[in-house]
Amino acid sequence: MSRVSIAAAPADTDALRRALQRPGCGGFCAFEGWVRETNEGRAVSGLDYEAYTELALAEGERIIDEAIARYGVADARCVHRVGHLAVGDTAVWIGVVSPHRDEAFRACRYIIDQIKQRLPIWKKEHYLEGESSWVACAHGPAHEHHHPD
Amino acid sequence: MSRVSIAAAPADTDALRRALQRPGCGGFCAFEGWVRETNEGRAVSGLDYEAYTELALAEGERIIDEAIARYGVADARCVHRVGHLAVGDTAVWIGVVSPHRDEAFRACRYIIDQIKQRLPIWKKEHYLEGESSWVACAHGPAHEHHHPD
Amino acid sequence: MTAITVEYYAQLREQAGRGRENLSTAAASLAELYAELRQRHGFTLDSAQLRVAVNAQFREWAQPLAEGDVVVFIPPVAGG
Amino acid sequence: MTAITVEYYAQLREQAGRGRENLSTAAASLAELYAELRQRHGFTLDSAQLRVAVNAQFREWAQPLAEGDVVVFIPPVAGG
Repeated sequence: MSRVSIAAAPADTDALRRALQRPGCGGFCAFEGWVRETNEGRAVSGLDYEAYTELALAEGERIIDEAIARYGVADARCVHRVGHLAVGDTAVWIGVVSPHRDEAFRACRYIIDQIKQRLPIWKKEHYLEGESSWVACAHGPAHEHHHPD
Repeated sequence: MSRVSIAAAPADTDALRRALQRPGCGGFCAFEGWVRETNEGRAVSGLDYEAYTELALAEGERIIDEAIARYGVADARCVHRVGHLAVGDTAVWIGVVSPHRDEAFRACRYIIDQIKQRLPIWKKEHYLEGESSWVACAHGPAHEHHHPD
Repeated sequence: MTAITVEYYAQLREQAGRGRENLSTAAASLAELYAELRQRHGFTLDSAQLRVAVNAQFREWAQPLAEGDVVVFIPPVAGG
Repeated sequence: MTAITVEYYAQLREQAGRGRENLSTAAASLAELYAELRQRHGFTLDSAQLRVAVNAQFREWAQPLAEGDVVVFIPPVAGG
């Protein structure tokens, strides 16, 4: 239960990447989600992430188990930030290692897609005009037809 | 003509990643190819990469142009090592940024696939038994039906 | 009456004005519990927009409450 | 006769015993040039396994040679 973490400070992603290295693995795929300066046309000054940590960790571990079972990758790690983030900050980091590259790409994509749909993490965006609002990106099986972004 | 480099020493990939950051981009996808300890059942002790640098750089720039045109990503960078590499060393690093994640994944995958097929770079593997041999992974249009790995 | 704990996140936390409360309820199911708390706190989200977890496991709305349960109503998520 | 430069990489470099040579050739095309050099150096690769570049651009085998061309025969690649 330590492949997923919910972090209040920037993660040492290079250490995470090194922890994934193993001699039989030739392919490493990483994805990072960065805070964008606009969302749906509104200028964003920053945002706050809030997590239900215990369930987010358990659900994240399940997602990684699923990715390993589906794609046969060797291992994966994920870190999601909580607290206040500025434009350009890394909100989520995912790394996947595999003997071959095809599986690494597919598993990494699967993990970020599932994280966005299933992890109990919420985002409150702060806008340059001064307002702020909770953003709903997705919500599990009942709302699966969201546009992936 | 500086998005691609052919490097005789390990690259500062964190600097490359930072160079790709821009406020409008929320998705970053990276791929790394690491030297594996076995290839087709033979134990590998290390390998040497050799490049026709001038053409490799030009072809790499063309591949990045194609990826940007096809997938609408914002930018990409690629570094390929030459010289002697040991098991676990990073042979190639690719980073792609995009406003949204779908395009970042697709463009990153396109770039590594095309690099493997088109860049004039050769690999001589050294085996634990003491032999060594030039490895042919792919060769352009006439050999396009290779198995992606 | 069943003694339980409810934790609130995101807009539910803001609307409830707290992150957590201990309470005794006569609600027969998680659905009834949410209806009761929605009335008390004025939650704007309908239960159809939420998921619900008990003791850190996603559960069905029809599930009855047990003494000591920690219940979390989960607004639409937005990780990544 | 056309004065050109040929660069060798990978197994062609090893089989030629050099990375580069200047030479004058009567070859009318890149294909003829490779046939001439294959005979001289005993290259094991058939031209069907190679690509060819002139002055750092991929070219067709039928292309004629021009004075000062830098020609590179490209064995099957294996980057990544």
